[in-house]
Amino acid sequence: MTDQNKFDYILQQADNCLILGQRLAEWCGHGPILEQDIALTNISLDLIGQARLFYQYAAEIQGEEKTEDDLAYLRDAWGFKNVLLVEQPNGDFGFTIMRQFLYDTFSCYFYEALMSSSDERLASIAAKSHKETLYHMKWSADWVIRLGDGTVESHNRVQQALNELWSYKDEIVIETSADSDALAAGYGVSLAELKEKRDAKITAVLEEATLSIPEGTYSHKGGKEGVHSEHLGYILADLQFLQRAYPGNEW
Amino acid sequence: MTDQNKFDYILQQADNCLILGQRLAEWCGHGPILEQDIALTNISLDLIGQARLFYQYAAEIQGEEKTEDDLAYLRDAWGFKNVLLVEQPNGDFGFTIMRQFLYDTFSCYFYEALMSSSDERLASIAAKSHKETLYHMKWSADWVIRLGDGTVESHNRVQQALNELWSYKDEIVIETSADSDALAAGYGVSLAELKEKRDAKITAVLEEATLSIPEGTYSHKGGKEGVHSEHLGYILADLQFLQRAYPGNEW
Amino acid sequence: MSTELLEQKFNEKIDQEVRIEPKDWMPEKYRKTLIRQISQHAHSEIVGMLPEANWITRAPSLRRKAAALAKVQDEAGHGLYLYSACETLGVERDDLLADLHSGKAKYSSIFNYPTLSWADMGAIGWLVDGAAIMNQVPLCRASYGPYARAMVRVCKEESFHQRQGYEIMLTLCKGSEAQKKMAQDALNRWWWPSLMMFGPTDADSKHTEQSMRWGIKRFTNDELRQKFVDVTIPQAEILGLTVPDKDLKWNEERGHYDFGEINWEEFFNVISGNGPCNKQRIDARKKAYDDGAWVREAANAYAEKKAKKKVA
Amino acid sequence: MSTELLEQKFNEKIDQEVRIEPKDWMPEKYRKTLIRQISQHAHSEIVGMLPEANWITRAPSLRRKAAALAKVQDEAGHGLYLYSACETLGVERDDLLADLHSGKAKYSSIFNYPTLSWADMGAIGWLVDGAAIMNQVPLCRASYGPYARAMVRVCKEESFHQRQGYEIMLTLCKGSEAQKKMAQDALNRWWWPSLMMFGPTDADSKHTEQSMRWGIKRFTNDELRQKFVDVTIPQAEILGLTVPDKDLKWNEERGHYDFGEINWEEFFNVISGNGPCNKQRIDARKKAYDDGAWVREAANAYAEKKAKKKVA
Repeated sequence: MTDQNKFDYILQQADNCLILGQRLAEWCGHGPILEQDIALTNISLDLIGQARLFYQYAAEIQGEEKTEDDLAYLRDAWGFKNVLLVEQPNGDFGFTIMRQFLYDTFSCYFYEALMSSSDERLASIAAKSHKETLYHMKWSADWVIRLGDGTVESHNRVQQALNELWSYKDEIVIETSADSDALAAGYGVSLAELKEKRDAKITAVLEEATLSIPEGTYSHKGGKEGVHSEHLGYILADLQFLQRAYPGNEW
Repeated sequence: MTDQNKFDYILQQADNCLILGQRLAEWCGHGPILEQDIALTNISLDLIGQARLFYQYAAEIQGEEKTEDDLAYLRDAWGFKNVLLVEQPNGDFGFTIMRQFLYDTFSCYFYEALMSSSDERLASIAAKSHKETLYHMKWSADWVIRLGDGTVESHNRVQQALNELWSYKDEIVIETSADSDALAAGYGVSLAELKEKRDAKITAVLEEATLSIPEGTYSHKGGKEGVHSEHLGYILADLQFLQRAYPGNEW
Repeated sequence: MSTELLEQKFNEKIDQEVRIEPKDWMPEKYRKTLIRQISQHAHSEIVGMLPEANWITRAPSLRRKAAALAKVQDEAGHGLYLYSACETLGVERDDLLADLHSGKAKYSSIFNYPTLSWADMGAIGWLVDGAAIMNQVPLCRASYGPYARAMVRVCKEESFHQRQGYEIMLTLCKGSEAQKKMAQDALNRWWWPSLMMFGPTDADSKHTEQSMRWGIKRFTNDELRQKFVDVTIPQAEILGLTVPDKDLKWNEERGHYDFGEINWEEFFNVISGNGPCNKQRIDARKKAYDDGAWVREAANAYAEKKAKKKVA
Repeated sequence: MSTELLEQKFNEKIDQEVRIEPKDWMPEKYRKTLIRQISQHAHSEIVGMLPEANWITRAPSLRRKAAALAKVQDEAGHGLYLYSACETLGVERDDLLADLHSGKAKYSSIFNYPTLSWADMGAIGWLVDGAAIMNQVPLCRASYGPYARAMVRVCKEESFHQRQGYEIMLTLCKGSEAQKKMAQDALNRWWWPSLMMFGPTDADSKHTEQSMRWGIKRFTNDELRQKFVDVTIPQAEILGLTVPDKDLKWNEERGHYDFGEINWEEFFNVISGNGPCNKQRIDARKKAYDDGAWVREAANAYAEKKAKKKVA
């Protein structure tokens, strides 16, 4: 391993992309409107694509001749570094939208900042991903507004989703040692700066959506350190099954 | 392998027990009444116990020094011989009850007949299992009656379950070559005779339950030959995950 | 103009292979047949998403996962084009969906079979998309303009899917014993249903003659089926797989493969609702639609609010 | 008899360790305290089913799957005894459940932690059941008869569970590197929450004094916690696992292990609803109850019909 910290830092985001992409893929064929089924699948596809770029780079840093698939398919649950937010079950469309919005408002500013990374490879992945994420954030924010300011039922549903997800939104901007080392080393992103922009965006969109901002300040955490919810094990049982059942094959 | 046909014959029932036991285990902690949560878990436990006795015997016949766990955890979906009935998702409590009733009315008469098997080991497993199954059938039949003749809602729910499951009830009494060879060889059970008793029991209970017997005669099949529904893959992904992820370990 | 004159002009256009466009006069039966055929095709695309979506979360590599997502997304896209083509004939998507959910409208019976292993993703691409292309390529020349144009886009993507599916099979067949077994098992299960995709034999096909007259069908069921067999058998040979038909052999005289009798009882059973997954598929579609009602209502309510604000 | 006289006789019984039975007079506060304590214990049993039920479908061998089913079934059984003991104090199970669902009644906070690997099934048996037994064994001598008798049955089964859990850990620790890692990871996550199971320090424990006076608590929280640590450390040593406490060491003088400061902020956070799984657990219980409403109604309706027929 040439740089353990960079490896960990990259996996954090790679795992966020993979797990959220996997969750969105569960919607495929089951969306509320055909156009939105396509949008959900499209975002899933973008996220899997981002995950691949990160895993490929991480595998190179690891230097053990492993591949993107080794990292995605052969790590145990405790090795995954994604935040708890992205492993939450889909719930209804409103819940999925709110989870997406709380993720997109992170990832969009994250990639924006990562484009200035001292690591050129990271900067280039960020540039590609940022474009995609701009579209994702526009889509999820539009839907938060549409549902929040739609009918009484949609308002209540998306407010409920917001209440439930509120304590999961900050883990992603709480620094781990990988985050602070990455910042210090010049290839990482300042989560403190990011959080300010992000919070402003969240507040603006929620206000336009006529939603009430929950009061709680408690934040669930653990995912970035490999301590997950009970959901992740089931996600990985499906995701990894074939690779586990038939090890060492080409697919 | 000393006797391929006997091996296949035993797996049919072993797999029925395992997969239905697994489905019932999903209820654990989620039952509608604490006493019935216990009953569901208890039946699941009995079924897993029966599966173990059959797998142990099958592994001996196979003669490759394999264990019950090799048979349960390391076969692929197409190697499983359970009927489609037992892999159907739990649905609501009424659906689970009806699925159980349609299985118990088979297994009870199956074990009753298998007690006269020329194979002493099978006869003895059957004797033990028959006692358990008598209790299961009493429980599921009582609940079919209670729900069928309970409220309008419960009647409709359990009628709906009956309608949906009707085309899954006969695969289990349609002879495969393993069934007919087993009967000819003297260690198997006559499914034709069994079906008569079973149908009479089903009719009697459904009548007492004030349920309408569906008219359809079409029967889904495939499970006994390894052609399953899409559900089995997901069942096995969970069931087998640890053994697949960490092969060759003791647990 | 009298109806007879209109009909005569319509028939002349058909004969001269001039495209019929939405605003052109057309016989009511032509319109109805087109709605039935196009909507059935659209429904097939969206129901057809389900068996493949079933393996996305379990795709064995990230590359395959991405490809599977892209493929199913394409199918949703095809559904969109085709519903749009249908709407040019004066029906609403919601009404078409209602017919799908009630069972009044059909979709391709092939999607009532389950996807039981990863190899099914290969077999579906290779065989099912392969058969679909055979059926669909001639429709790029269909007499109704919006339909023909939709089919051009559909066919382009379908042949990409077909190659992708074949490549999955190829990878499996070059792989481990278990992978080869998986591939053979998939071929065993999908072969006959794929042949059934061309519909009943010409003798039993009730719509063929009129549809061919109208230029919305270009070859008979049996012609297309034969073509599919002739193209596919050599592909199976390259894979090293055995086609599950003991009567299959090259007929030097005909210059075609002879093949065994299709189990029409199974075919009609599946069509009439007794396929392995009919209920599961329609339930999934209905659930998606019903669970989405509040979302569609919210979107409409919001759009109305916005429109009002603009006026005010 | 005057209330004072009744209270005096009650206190005499307590002092003489004579059991109080349902029909005996008892102070209202004693009754309320018992209802709170016993129902909290009953709720802990049924909420406690959930984290372990989470691994039944994924148990790594049939033997372990059967044992896990049996164990969770036992917990449901304990729930039943304890609800019944509570009902002898004049409350209904449904009312107790309503308090659980509304958040008014508590359950053991330990069950708000997730089970993340198979090793958690070992760690829960070993540590959580181990700690529970420390708490519960003295309650077999509780002053209230039905409670004491229920606890005798509970404790007998719990110590079986505890040995079973330890044996799971032992198997893992004798196993592969991955298994050992799994076991250590489980110990890391469950150690401190297990120590928290004994409740706040004696200085902060508001109910202790009165409950000890009434014979429904026999040792203080800190006494029990020390005993648990003293018993458990040698067991961890046999497993070859490292207890995640850098301050842990044997104190020759005290004849006890010294151990580090508990993170009371986490403790109170979890109690107040912010544990990793509080919402998930209560939602699961509520869903089971709500989804079961029609079943309970049907059972009642049927029982009434039957009763009427008997009368007629």
